[in-house]
Amino acid sequence: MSFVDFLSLGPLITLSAAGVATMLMVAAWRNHRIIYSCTLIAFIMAMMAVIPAIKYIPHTYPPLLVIDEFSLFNTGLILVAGFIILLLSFNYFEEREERKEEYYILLILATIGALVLVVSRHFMALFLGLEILSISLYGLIAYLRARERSDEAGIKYLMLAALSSAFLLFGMALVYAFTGHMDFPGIGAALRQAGYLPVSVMAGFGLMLIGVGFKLGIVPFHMWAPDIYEGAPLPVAAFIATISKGAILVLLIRFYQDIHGNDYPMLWWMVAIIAVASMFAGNWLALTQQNIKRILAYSSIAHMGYILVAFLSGVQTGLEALAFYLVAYFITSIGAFGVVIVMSSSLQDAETIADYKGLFWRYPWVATVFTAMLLSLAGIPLTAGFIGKFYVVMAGVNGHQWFLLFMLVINSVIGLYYYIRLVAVMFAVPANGEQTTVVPALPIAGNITLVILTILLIGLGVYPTAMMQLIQQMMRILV
Amino acid sequence: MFPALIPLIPFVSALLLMLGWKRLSRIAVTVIGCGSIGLSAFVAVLIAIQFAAGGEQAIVQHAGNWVEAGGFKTGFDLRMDALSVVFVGVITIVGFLIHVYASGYMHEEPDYARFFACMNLFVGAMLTLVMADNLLLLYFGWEGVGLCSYLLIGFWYKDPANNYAARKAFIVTRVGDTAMAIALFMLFQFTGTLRIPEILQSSTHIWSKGDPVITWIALLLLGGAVGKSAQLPLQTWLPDAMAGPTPVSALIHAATMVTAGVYLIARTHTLFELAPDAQITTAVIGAITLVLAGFSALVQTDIKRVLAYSTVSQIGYMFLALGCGAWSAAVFHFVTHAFFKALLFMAAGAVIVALHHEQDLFKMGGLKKQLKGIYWVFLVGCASLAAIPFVTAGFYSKDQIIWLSLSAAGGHTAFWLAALLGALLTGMYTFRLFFLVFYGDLKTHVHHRPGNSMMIPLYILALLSTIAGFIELPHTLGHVTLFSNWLLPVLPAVSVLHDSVAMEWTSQALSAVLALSGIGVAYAWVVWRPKGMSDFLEMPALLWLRGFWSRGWDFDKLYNILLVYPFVYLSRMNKKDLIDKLYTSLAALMQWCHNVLARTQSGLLRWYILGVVLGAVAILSVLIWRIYI
Amino acid sequence: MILLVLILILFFAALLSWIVGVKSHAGSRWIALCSLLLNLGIVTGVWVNHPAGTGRWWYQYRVDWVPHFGISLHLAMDGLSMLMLALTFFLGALSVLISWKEINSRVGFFHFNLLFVLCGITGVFLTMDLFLFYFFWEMMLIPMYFLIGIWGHEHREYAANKFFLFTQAGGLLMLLAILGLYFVHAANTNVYTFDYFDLLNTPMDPAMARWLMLGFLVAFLVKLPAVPFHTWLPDAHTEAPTAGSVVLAGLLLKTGAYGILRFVLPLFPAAAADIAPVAMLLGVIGILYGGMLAYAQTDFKRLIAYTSVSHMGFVLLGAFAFNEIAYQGVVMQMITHGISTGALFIIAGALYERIHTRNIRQMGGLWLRLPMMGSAAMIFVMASLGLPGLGNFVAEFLVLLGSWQANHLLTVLATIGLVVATAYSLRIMQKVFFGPCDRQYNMPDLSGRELVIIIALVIVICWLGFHPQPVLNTSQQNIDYVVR
Amino acid sequence: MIGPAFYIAAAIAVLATIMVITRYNIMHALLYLVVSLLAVAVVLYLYGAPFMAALEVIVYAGAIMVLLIFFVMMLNLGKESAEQEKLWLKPRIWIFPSLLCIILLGELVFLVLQNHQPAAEVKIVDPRAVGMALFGPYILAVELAGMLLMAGIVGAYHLGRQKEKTLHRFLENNEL
Amino acid sequence: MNVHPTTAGMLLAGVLFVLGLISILVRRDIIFMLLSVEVMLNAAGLAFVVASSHWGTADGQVMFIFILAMAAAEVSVGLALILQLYHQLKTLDSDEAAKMNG
Repeated sequence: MSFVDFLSLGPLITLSAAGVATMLMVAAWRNHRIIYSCTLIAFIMAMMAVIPAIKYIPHTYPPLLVIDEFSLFNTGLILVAGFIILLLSFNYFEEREERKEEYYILLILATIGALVLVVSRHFMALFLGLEILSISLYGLIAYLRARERSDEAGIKYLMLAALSSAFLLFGMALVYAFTGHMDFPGIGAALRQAGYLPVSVMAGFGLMLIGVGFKLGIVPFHMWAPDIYEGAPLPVAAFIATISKGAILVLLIRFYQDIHGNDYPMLWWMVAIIAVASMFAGNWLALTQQNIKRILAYSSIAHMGYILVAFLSGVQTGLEALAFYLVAYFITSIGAFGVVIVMSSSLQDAETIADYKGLFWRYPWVATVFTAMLLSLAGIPLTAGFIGKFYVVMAGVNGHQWFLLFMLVINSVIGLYYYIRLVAVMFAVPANGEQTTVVPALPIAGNITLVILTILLIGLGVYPTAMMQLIQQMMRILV
Repeated sequence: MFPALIPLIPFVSALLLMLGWKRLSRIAVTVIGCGSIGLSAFVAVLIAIQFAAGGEQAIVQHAGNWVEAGGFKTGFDLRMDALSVVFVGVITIVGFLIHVYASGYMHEEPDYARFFACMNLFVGAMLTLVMADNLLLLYFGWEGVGLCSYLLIGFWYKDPANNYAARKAFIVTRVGDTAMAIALFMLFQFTGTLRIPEILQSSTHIWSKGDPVITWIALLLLGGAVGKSAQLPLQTWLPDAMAGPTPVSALIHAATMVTAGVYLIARTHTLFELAPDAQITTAVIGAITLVLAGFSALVQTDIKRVLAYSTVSQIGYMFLALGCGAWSAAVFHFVTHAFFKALLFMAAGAVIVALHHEQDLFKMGGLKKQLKGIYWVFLVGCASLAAIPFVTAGFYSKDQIIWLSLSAAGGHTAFWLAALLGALLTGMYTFRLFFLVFYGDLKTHVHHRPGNSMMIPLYILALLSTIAGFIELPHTLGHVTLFSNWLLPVLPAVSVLHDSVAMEWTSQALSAVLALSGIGVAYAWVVWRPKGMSDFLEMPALLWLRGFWSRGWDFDKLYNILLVYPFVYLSRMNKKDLIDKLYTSLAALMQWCHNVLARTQSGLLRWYILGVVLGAVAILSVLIWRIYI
Repeated sequence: MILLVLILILFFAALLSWIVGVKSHAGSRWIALCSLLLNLGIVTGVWVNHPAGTGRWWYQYRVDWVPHFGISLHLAMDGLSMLMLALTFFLGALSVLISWKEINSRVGFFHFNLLFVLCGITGVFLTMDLFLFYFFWEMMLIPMYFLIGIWGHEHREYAANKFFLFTQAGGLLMLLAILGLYFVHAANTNVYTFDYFDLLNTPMDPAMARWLMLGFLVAFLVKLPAVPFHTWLPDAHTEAPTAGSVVLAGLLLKTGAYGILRFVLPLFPAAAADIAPVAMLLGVIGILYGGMLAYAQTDFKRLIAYTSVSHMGFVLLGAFAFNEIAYQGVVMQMITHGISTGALFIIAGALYERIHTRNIRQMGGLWLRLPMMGSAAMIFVMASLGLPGLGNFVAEFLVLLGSWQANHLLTVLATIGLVVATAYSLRIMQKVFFGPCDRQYNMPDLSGRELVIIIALVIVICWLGFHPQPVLNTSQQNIDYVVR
Repeated sequence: MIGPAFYIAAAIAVLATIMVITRYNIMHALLYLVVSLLAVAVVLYLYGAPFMAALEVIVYAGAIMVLLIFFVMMLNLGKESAEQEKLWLKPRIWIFPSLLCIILLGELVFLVLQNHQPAAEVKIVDPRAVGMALFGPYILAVELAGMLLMAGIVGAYHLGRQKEKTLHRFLENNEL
Repeated sequence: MNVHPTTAGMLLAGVLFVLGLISILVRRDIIFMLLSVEVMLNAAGLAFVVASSHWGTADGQVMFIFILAMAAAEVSVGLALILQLYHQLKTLDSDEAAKMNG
């Protein structure tokens, strides 16, 4: 490994080292606060390690990894998101679990997995990244052993993830068997050479789609999402909703670009059907759901559908839109989960809608943040979500995907209903003598995090230019 | 002198009364209410004199712009010409008399100020109507009088029946107004203006005689006119409008507003001359209305409804005249009718007040002795209405119409016969009313005798009802044509086809005989052999016929079945808005989808795995399908 | 710059009144009132001494916002915008006044929302950038949603949701159309911009133009609202608090009409002309259907709401008649409908405060106790049925006069709508103020504050009825461009 | 190369796997699985991957299966669970999923058979080449695999640790 | 009969894969499900080795090793989880683990 390799892989190496170090520390001396601080420092260092890497992009580490603008941008995004989730985690675990230290190791490992996915250009890296992520997540989801549902969630996730991994592997094997390559550009080149898409390779892609689709939580591989969101600790749910899905999406884009997916309408068809189905299923399922975590799960299914519309537009704008949407979606989702986290008491997560009744009149600030997040999910102006949706629609129009856009519009309207329903609940005037069961913890760190997220949300909603320029630059190189 | 002052004074006074409804004393209200009309009348007379002396075609005052948009331009332009002078004069003078009468009649009314505010508003609007130089301003007055009519019919708002009557009046006339509005659109489309003189001037260049466009325009204008003037087929509102206070009936529903249609047609006579079909339609409508309303008047039991039907019938005469091209005859009948019908209404009102708000004819009777003054003025009114030869104004005006309906260029024997039949009916119902009220046994106690404020206007009107006829005498009787000469600059003289003195004599004699025989029949019916007559009238067939006539030939029923019930039924049916169902069922569909999908989220791991497998099968199937099939 | 100030004043006043409202209700009210009056003053000032000879656009202001997409903060004011703004601030100030006693809970937040809606509406009327337009278009929904959802009547949430979903659905279609236009323009000229002036005269093929136009049109038809997209309106109007109903009926509906005049017709003249008969037909259906529904209602506010459907049908009819007279009528109708319907809602609200019902079956004979209110109601009912001398007559007459040139049959049907209007309008008076009074009410007639509101409205409606020329002249310049 | 050895091994593998999925008793199933894995190891060998065959035997059949067997024995799942399993495995339950899976198999087979690559002999990749690849270009992947195992260990460590209270109840109920 | 070796190997892997799939679908016992996943993973590994032999590259075999590692980690975490679940539910019936739904 050369020096440049080292610098380029800086974030990954930093986190890996931190993972090992924290494990050793846990072995030596358990102290939540110290481990927490160390993890925070590790994340900060990893983020800083992104900076020197910029100088050497694009850098390829053959045959496994590639570090270019796109992967670095997403590395940064994932690290920031992880950092924010970390900020929200301390109080949550402090109150709930006696052994909290392993959480941080697993979180670091899961983040490593996501980072590997982001930089991978090879089936092997893909597989390993995915599995690091998955296996850490098994532990994370079932982390709160005192909670009845976490085991159930863990086992469901485990079984389905293993199953989908098996599909993914079999698909990869098919692709490998009939192209002779496992690195993305190699596959792309082989397919180009063949001049068409062999059916068996096609089948391989199809099976891989199952593995990827499972992680993204898109129809028909979405069914785990609500149960896992409900059973997992809230920060972990936020992690699954954002980092895990984001990393896979990044991978998907890279793969698709490298194999020149746009040349093969077949692929487009498969993804398009899934996208439409995801939008409808997600929104319909969320319609009268009473559990906030499940609503967020369903909404994320639908959002993946929207993102796929951008993906399918087949134009440069689409990828830009996707990246921007992803950023907005990260902020919004973490923000929404953050609100649920700060609203939860040490005894119980604030997960039913009833817990939020009249929230605005009790905790106006939290309710305002939540409203902002929900409106962003719904794509209402002044929020990043609006610009994101705008960008997606723009990409769709640019790519003349009128049918998909029409579906998107219909679904946005359906989606609005349940977002606005939540908002309405928060602003509902509580009847006299009505008491909510959950007494929110409202930790300071959590509140500060929410402030930052809200500022980001509205900042991006009002002045998206800087972010757009960044994204545009990065995407130009990818295509 | 500004013509604008004439309508402005009543408007201002109405505004004053509205704003000061709480603070003004009764006397102040009376002074403002009656005084303003008096002042207006005075100004009108001055301007009329000025106009007569000036010898101009018309005095036009531009009192400001109103609407100017994209080539459409109208202003508040008021016009005094021969025709307006006649109408303004009648409106202000009769209006003033009625106001004075009303100050006595409404003496005990708590909402005294509101009453006068509305009345003055009405006079203002009516004056605007007849003085308007453009059709939009005319329309303004037209709708304004409609509003006031509505307000005054429903003046005693606590009784729902009054409100229904008011609403009916407004809506039915609005139907006519709508037609008129369309006529306005058409006129603007073809002439590019709504100024009446310009329209009249250019119309002859634009359209040839009988052009379908002008026929349509004329018919639509006629539609407006029949609405306002309660002619067939929109006559049904007027009898119900009697729910208002009697001075209102006198002013609005007898003397002035209901003749607005006559004014409109007279004003736009050039258009009607260009559209012979429309003109014939006018005459036919007039003829039929006057007969039908005459029959209805014959069997009414409510004193005011008799008069109302008689009004409809008399306006039918005017329409007949208009339709025959006898413009000035129509206007002349308007003048005399205004006098004697106002007189009759007010006298009837006095009777009603005297009998403690009793309106049923069959509960009256024998009042001759009790109400001497009223008896005499009533007699004058009735005589004039029934057109007793030589001494009454009604004779001269109506006789002219009867004769011209035969002899004028647009005349026809059928019209003439209808007019004669009308004359007979008029005599019958008028004197049936008269005899029923004043002869026979006293049935209701008289509790209140009208005071001077009520009686003096009656005397004046009685006088006018008598002498007004002498300004226009037929060939056969002196041949005075003061009135038609006066109108000549505006309304062309009637073109007479059969200028035969002998025939005119015959016609006059016939109508006189018929009127007198009508009176005779009425006398026989009510005074001489009441028993025998009533036995005869109790025959089942006749009984039904009486009911039929009494209900106004069941036009109400017809319209209810054809228009009102379907509309109300449809709107009630659709109260919840059927289209909304579309959206709510859409929402229900979404809910259904949710329910179905929520079932799949069973929480069972195997089920989820099945989902994945299904997905796998689906993906591969799509693949195979796309490639091979 | 002054245009930005108009928006910013409202924006900051909104925030300020929220903050102040925590401590002092009166303070919040006064801040809201003063900011609106200030804006009204500015607009009136502009109206009276706008720079002469600058052509159609009195003021323009432009700053890049997202240059990446060709989005700029482009505000401009012409006669049409000015009139709409004057209406906005006038009705806005009245809305604050009518809420003075009615809203007693969460006053600060109420005024925040109210001012925020008005801020959004101001933006809609001023912006000349399609992205920004959409931005403001959506921005005004949320606070409106709160106004209905928090301070509304019994079924407020249902109504608020319905309102929100309908307008959003329309809005999203418009977004598609905006973006379609953006790319069509870019494809033809290679300039990526959302600027209104650049997008005017974009050459495009007719089929494309039709679809894009439909996207815009549907959004505006929903907002207008035209049958069959109207069903959100009765619910929203009925359930909203009085101020909400006034803003909805008086202003929000106007944004739809404004959109048609500002965007649909100029951007797609040919496509709009193609669809004109259908649009006019929808307008006529709206007139008759709305009137018919209004006649059947027993809820006072719902009845008024359906009259809005009927009246806005005239706007649609006139807008697609393609001649100047009709356009002038449309502009007039937008203003006068705002005034007259707003006034009726205010009366309904005042009645509700007194007798706590909106069911007209339970009313009757109220004239006895409330003669002043009755007279006011009479004036606005007459306005609503199009009595000459009141503003609505001028508007409707011009619309019909204009549309007659375009389509005889539809105009005749629309004119029949006047008869229907008479039926339902008079029904209001009859059921509410006339008839026997079976209950012993003891309630005050209009208070001083209410009197001020009503008199202001009466003066304006009469002024518009007798002397509409200033308004017509102001909109004239704009219309010359539209008609071409 | 595709000779009798392959067919026999493949047949054993498939049959053993069928036995695995039809057994009621988990121990039996596990043992059949070991057989299946051994047969697969033969196939691997035939396909020129002797090192993989060895790993299959050592790691899969040896380590992982033993872990499972040990686990099953720890939980002491005996007759009861076999009975239960019998109850659950009714045709009504398995027929539809099996049909579905067979459709899937059919599709897979169909798609794989569409391959028209020229037939090539099996190439033997000796352990040295594998080692060279593993510690050459794929060294980073090996490190990542280390991370993977670390995640597995930490996860298993955290989750496997028994909660005192639960343990107590568990002991109580099972009367060990 | 000239059987394409790669195809034959792939078919074998496919059959094993689907057998594992059937098992995971019809079984309710969680340990059985875990077992079935292992069968499927093994089948995928086999497919890699077959492919590797077709191209004569080591990549497939390297992948096989990683699959082994992953399977081991999977099983260890899985068993730990199953243990927890067993403590909680007193059964290995996966249908019992369905507290969350809707």
